Amino acid sequence: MTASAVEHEKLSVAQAINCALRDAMSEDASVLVLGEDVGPLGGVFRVTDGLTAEFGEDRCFDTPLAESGIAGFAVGLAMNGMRPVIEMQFDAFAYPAFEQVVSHIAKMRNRTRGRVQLPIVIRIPYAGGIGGVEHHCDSSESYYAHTPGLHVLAPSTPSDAYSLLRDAIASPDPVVFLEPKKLYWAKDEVALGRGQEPGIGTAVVRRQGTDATLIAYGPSVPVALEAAEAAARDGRSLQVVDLRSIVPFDDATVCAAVESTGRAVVVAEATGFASVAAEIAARVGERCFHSLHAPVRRVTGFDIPFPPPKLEHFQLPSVDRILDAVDDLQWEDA
Amino acid sequence: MTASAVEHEKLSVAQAINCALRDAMSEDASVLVLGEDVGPLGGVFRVTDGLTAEFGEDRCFDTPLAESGIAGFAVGLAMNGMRPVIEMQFDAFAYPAFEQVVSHIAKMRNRTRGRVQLPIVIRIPYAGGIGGVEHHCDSSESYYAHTPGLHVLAPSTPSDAYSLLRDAIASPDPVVFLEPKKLYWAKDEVALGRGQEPGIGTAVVRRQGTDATLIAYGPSVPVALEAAEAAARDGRSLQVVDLRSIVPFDDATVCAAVESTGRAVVVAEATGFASVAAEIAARVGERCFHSLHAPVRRVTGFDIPFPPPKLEHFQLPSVDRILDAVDDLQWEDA
Amino acid sequence: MLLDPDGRPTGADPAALPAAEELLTGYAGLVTARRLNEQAYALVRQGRLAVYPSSHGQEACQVAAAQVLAEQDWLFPTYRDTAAIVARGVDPVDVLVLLKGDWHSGYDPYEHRVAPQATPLATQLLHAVGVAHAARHRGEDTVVMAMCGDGATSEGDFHEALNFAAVFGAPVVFFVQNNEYAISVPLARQSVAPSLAHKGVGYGIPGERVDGNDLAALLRVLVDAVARARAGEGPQLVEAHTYRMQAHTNADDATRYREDAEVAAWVAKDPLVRLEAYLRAQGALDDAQVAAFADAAERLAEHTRDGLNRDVVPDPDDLFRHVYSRPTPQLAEQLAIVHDELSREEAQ
Amino acid sequence: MLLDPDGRPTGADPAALPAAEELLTGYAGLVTARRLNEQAYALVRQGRLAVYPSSHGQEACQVAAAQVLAEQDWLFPTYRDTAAIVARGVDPVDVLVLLKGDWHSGYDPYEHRVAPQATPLATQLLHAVGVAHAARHRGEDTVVMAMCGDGATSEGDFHEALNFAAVFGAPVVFFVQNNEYAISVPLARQSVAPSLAHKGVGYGIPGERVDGNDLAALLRVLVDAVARARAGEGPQLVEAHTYRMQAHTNADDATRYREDAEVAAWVAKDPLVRLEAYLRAQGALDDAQVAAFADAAERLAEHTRDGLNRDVVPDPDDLFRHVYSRPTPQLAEQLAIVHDELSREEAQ
Ligand SMILES: Cc1ncc(C[n+]2csc(CCOP(=O)(O)OP(=O)(O)O)c2C)c(N)n1
Ligand SMILES: Cc1ncc(C[n+]2csc(CCOP(=O)(O)OP(=O)(O)O)c2C)c(N)n1
Ligand SMILES: [Mg+2]
Ligand SMILES: [Mg+2]
Repeated sequence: MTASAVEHEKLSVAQAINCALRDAMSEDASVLVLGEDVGPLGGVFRVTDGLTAEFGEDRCFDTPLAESGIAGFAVGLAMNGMRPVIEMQFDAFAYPAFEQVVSHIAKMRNRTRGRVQLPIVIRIPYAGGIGGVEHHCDSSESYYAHTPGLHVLAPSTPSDAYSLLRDAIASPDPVVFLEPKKLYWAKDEVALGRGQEPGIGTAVVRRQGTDATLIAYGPSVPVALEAAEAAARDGRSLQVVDLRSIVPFDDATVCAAVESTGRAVVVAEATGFASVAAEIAARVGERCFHSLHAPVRRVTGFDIPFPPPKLEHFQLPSVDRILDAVDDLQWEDA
Repeated sequence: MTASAVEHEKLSVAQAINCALRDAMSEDASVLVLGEDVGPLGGVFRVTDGLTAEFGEDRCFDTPLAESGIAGFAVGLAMNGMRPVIEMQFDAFAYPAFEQVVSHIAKMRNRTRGRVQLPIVIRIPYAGGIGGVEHHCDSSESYYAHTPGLHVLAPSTPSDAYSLLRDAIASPDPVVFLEPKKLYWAKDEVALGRGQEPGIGTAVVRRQGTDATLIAYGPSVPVALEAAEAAARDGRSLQVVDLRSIVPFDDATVCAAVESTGRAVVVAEATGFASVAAEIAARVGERCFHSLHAPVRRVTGFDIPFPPPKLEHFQLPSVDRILDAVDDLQWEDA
Repeated sequence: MLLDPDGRPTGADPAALPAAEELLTGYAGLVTARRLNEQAYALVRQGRLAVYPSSHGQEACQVAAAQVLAEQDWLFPTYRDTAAIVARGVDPVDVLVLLKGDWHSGYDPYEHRVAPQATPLATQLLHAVGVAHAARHRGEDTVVMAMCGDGATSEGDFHEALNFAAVFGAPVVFFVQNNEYAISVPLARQSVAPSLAHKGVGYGIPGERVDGNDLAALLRVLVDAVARARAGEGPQLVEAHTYRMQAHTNADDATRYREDAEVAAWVAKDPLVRLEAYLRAQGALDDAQVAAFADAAERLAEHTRDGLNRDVVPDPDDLFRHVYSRPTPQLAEQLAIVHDELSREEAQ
Repeated sequence: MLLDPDGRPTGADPAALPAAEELLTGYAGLVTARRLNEQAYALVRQGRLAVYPSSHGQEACQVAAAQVLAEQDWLFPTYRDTAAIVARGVDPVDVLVLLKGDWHSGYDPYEHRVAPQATPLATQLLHAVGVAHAARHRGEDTVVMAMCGDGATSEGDFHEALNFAAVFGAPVVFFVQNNEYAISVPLARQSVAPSLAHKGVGYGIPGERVDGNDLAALLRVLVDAVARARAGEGPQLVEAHTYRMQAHTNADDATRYREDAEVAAWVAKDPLVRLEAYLRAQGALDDAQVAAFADAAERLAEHTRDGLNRDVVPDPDDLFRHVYSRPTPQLAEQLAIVHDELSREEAQ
C-alpha cells in the first residue's frame, strides 16, 4: 500500500486492534484468532467484534476455558503452518499458560535451530486504571520481557496499536502484545495498512524537551505526556520517550534522548522490583553514566499486589508523582 | 539453643537442607514435606533423604505429578494450620504452578488483610553449572522477586542453606527458597540450631575489599569470591557482598559496601534483561549515585535460553568475565 | 429430579424427598438469595458496586451448598457464589466488599469457614483439597464443599484437584454448577462428554448429576455426598444442571450469544416457584409464612443497601500493611513516598 | 492380550492377530530398539551421553507407535521415546544430540514429522492437538500420535489436551505408556481410577487398555485407533500397560523404591522374547533372519556409537543465532562480548 493510498480513520485503540486483526485475516488465510469469548461475543472488550461473522467459525473461534490449553494448542497450530493470534482474557489469567509460554513458545525456534518457528501473537489486555477487581489489573510485562525468545510490545496510541499488531502478526517470532486496558477507548487518527508507523524495536520521542527525559510505555505514556504538559506550565521542558517495543529495546533512541537532557525518570505501572523499569534505569545508568546530572529515578507501582478499585489511584504513577520525581533530580547541581 | 550448645558439622548444602528439614519437622508437627519423588526416593538430589522413614508417610510424601496441584494443595494445607514445604523438582518445572504462586500464594495474606497467612516454603533446585539438559537449569528468581508478597532467598553456603531454610519454615509468609544445584555438593562447617546466621533480609560481606564491590547471590557467590582472589593476585582489592535474601533486599549493607569502594559489578546467572541484577544495578545507581566512579556493570547470563550442556560455560558468569567487567570500571578516572 | 417444574413430586423416589422442615429452611434461603441478587444488581446500577455476577436462577444450588454443611465444614466459593456465602452466615455487606472495591475480600474466612471468593477459575478447588487433607491429617471431622462452574471444569486445576482429592482420599464434595455458559461460551464448547458428572470416572470419583433448579433433589444428593465424604469414602462430584438467567455480569451483553427464547424456557423452571408450589401443596407453607420470609429477606436487603451505601475512606497504609507479616524496608520506604506525596498535595 | 508371555496366541480374537509380515517388521523394530537402548546406556557409562532414559522393556510400545503411522502423520514423543523416533526413521545420532548435550534437539521435525522430544511433562500433548487441528483445517489427512507416560496424566496439560482434542474433534491418538512408575512414584500415587484408559470418559473420548509388552495387541489397537481418528471419529486414548525395566535414567537408583522381585516378574513378559517365540512357532522367523535382524541392529548401534564419539566443537555464535529470526541489537552486543572475551583469552 503506497502512502498516498493510506486511509486515515479516527479509531479507538480497541477498534484499531480490531481493524488490524481484520486486515491481517483478510490478507493471510493462515491467521487464526482464538481464545475465550472471542467468537460470537467479540471478546469482553469487543476487540474481536465481528470477526467470526466475517471470517467464519474456523478463523475466529472460542476455545474451552483453559489458558495453558490455548497457548499449547497455538504452538501446534503454528508448527503446522498457521499464524494464531490468541487472547488471554486478562493479564492474571495468562499465568496458567506460563509454562507453555516460557518453556515452549519462547524457546522453540532456538531449540530446533530455527527449523520450527512459532509466529504466535499473545494478546493480553493488561494493567489497571479501569477500576477492575483483583486479578484483572496486573502489569505482567516484566515476566515476559525477562524471558528470552519473546518480543514484547506495548502500544500507547491507536495508530501504534494497529501498526504494531500488524507487525506482530507478520513476525516469524512469538510476540506478547500488551494492550493497555485503560486506553481501549482512547480515540485518534489511525493510518491503516502496513508500515505506517515505526516497526518492532523502535522507540519514538513523543514530545521534545530539554531539561529531563521521561521514559514510558503503554498506559504510562499519556500520563508522562500530561506531566510534561504540566511541567511546561511551570517552565520546565520535559522530553517524553515512548518505548512501544520493550523487547527488542531501542537503546539508540533512549540513550540519545537521555544524553540530550542529562536527566531521566522512568515511568511504569508495574511493581518496580526486578521490573522492566529497573532494566531501563540500569541500562541508562550503564550507558549514559557520564551524561547524567542526577540518578535515574523510577516512578512505578509500589511493590504490593495491585490494589482494589477504591485504592488503585495510589498505585498508578500520577502526574504528581512524576513531577515530584522530576523535582528531585538535583536541579541545584545544574 | 544457646551458642555454647551449637553443634558444628561439616555438611554439603544438600545435607544442610536435609538437616534443616529434619530439625524443623522434629520441632513442629505441622511441618510437612511434599512434592514429586521426595518420599521413599528422598528426592532426585537426595535432599529429603530419610525423612519419610523418620517421620512417616503422613509428614513427608509424594504427590501426583502436577506442580500447580502441589502449590494449590499447599495453599489449603497452610490455610488449615500446616506449614508445607514443597519441592519443585527443577526450576522450569515450577512454571506450571505459576498462577498458584502469583495469584494465590503471594497474595492471600494481603487480600484477607492478614487473616489468612500462608507459611509455605517453595524449595526450588535452580540454576546451571551441572551440565543439565534444557528445562533443568533456569535461573527463575526474577519472576518471583518481581512478585510482591513472596520472600525470595538464595543461599550460597551450607550454613546459610541450613539457617535460612529454618527461618523460611518459621516465617509466617511464603518463601521461595532457591537452592543452587551446582553447590549441592559443596561442603563446609554448619552451625545447627536456629539463628546461628543472620536472618532473612540480611546481606553479608563475604570478603573485604577496597577497590570495587562485587554483588552476588546463590551460585554466583563462589565465582565472585574466586574472581576477588584472582584480582588480589593482580593487586586489586575486591569486596564481595552475598545478598542471601533477594526479597527483602538489604539496601543498607549493599549501599554501604558500594559507597566504601565507589565501584560495583553485579554478578548473576539469570538472563540480565528485567532481572534481579537489573534491580540491583538500578538501586545502586539510584542510591549511591554520588559515590560511583563508574557505571555499575552487570555480569549476567546473556538474553538467551539456557544453553545445552556443551555450551553452558559461555552463559555462566566466569571469573574472566567478572574481571573484565572490573577492568572496564574506568580506573583511569580514579 | 424430585420435584417437577410445577412443584409436583415426580414420584421417582418418594423416600428421598427431604423433610418439610429442611425444605422450609431451604425456601427461606431461596427467598433471601433471590432478593439479594436483585439488591446487588440494583446497587450496580446505582454505582455502589463495580460489578455483580448474579446467581439469579441458580439460587437452589447456592442455598443447598451451604445448607448441607455442618459447622466444622468449609465452603470454597467463586465470584458467583455470594448467595451461598450469605446462606452460610456471612454478612452480605462483608461479602460484597470485593465487588464494591474497598478491599479484595471483606470477611474473616475462619469465622464461618468460608474461603475468600476465587476469581482465577478452578484454582480454589486445590485449596479445598488441601484444607480437607489437613483436617483429616489431624483426625478432624471436616468436609469441604468446593464450588465451580461448567467453564472451570476445562482448566488444568480442576483435573489436578480431583486427582489429588482422589489419590489422598480427601473429604471434598466438588460441586459444579453447570449453568450452560462460561460468559458467552456454551457448554458444548467446554465438553463433549455425556455429562460433567462423567468427569469423575477418570479419577475414580463417584459422579452424580442433579437438577440444579430442584432444591429437594439438590439437598438429597448433596446431603448424601457430604455424608459419604465424611464417612471416609473420599471425594464426590456433583453436577447441578441449572441456568444463568441473567448476563454473566452487568457488564455483559447476553443477547450477543443466546436467544431470548432459550432464557424464557428456563423461567418456567424457576427453583423458587417450584419449591413454593410444593410446600404450599403440602400445607407446609402459607401466605403468612411467605410474607414473613419475604420480610426477613427485605430486612437483609436493607441492611446490605445501608452497608454498601456507607463510604469507606480509603487508607493507603492498608496497601502496605498486609503484603508481609512485617513490612519490608522497601515497603516502609514506599509508604513514606505515599505519605510525602499526600502531604505535598495538602500543602498545595 | 493377543499373545501370552510365552508367545502363544491367547485365542481371544484370532482374527485380530496382525499379519506375519507386519509382525516381522515389528520384530525387526524391537531388535533395533533393544540394541539401541543398550548402546545408549553404554554411551552414558562412557561419558558420551549426559543421561539416558531407557525404554528397555517398553520397546513394543515404541515400535508400535511409529509403525502404525502413515507418512503424512505426526509423532509427538517424550524424552523416553528415542526408540520410537528412530523407528519413525530419524537417525539416532540426531536424536541423541539432546542427551549428548551439543544442542537441545538434533533433527528437523518436519523431515519425518516428529516433534522435538518434550521434557516438560504433558505439554507436548497440546501441541499435538494443535498440529492435528491445523491439518484438519486445511483438509489434510493427518493423524497425530501423542505420547506420554503414566505420571504425565496427572498434569493439567493432559486434561486440557484431551478436552481440546475432544471438543474440536481433532485426529489425535493419545498413547499413554503406563510403565508403573514416574521416576520413583508408583501408579497408585498418580491415580486411583480403574485404569488410565478410563480417563477418556470425562472427555467423551473412547479409551482402550492394551498389554504394552504384546506387539501384536499393540499394533491391532493402535491401527484401529489411528483408523478411527483418520475417519473423523475424533481423538482416541490408548493406555499400554508395560514396565520400565531399568531405572528412570542412569542417574536414578531404582532399588530405593522397588523390589528386585517386582522387576524380575516382568522379565518373563519381555516383548521381544514373546514375539520371537510366536514368529518362530509360526514358521515366520528362522535363525538366519534373526541373525540378519541382529546384524542390522548392530550396524545401527555402530553408526550411533561413531556419531556420538565424534566431538563437535561448540560454537558460541549458535547461542545467539536462533533466539529470534533476526538477532536483536541486544543479542548482537552480547555476542560481541563473548567474542571479546574469547579474544582476550587467546591473547593471554
Ligand atoms: C483462569 C481464569 N481465566 C479466565 C477468567 C475470566 N472469566 C471469569 S468468569 C469466566 C467464565 C466462567 O464460567 P463458569 O466456570 O461456567 O462459571 P460461571 O461464570 O458460569 O458461574 C471467565 C472466562 C478467570 N476468571 N480465570
Ligand atoms: C512439568 C514437569 N515436572 C516434572 C518433571 C521431572 N520429571 C521428569 S520425568 C518425570 C517422571 C515422569 O513419569 P511418566 O510420565 O510416568 O513417564 P516415564 O518417565 O515413566 O516414561 C518427572 C517427574 C518434568 N520433566 N516436567
Ligand atoms: Mg457457567
Ligand atoms: Mg511412567
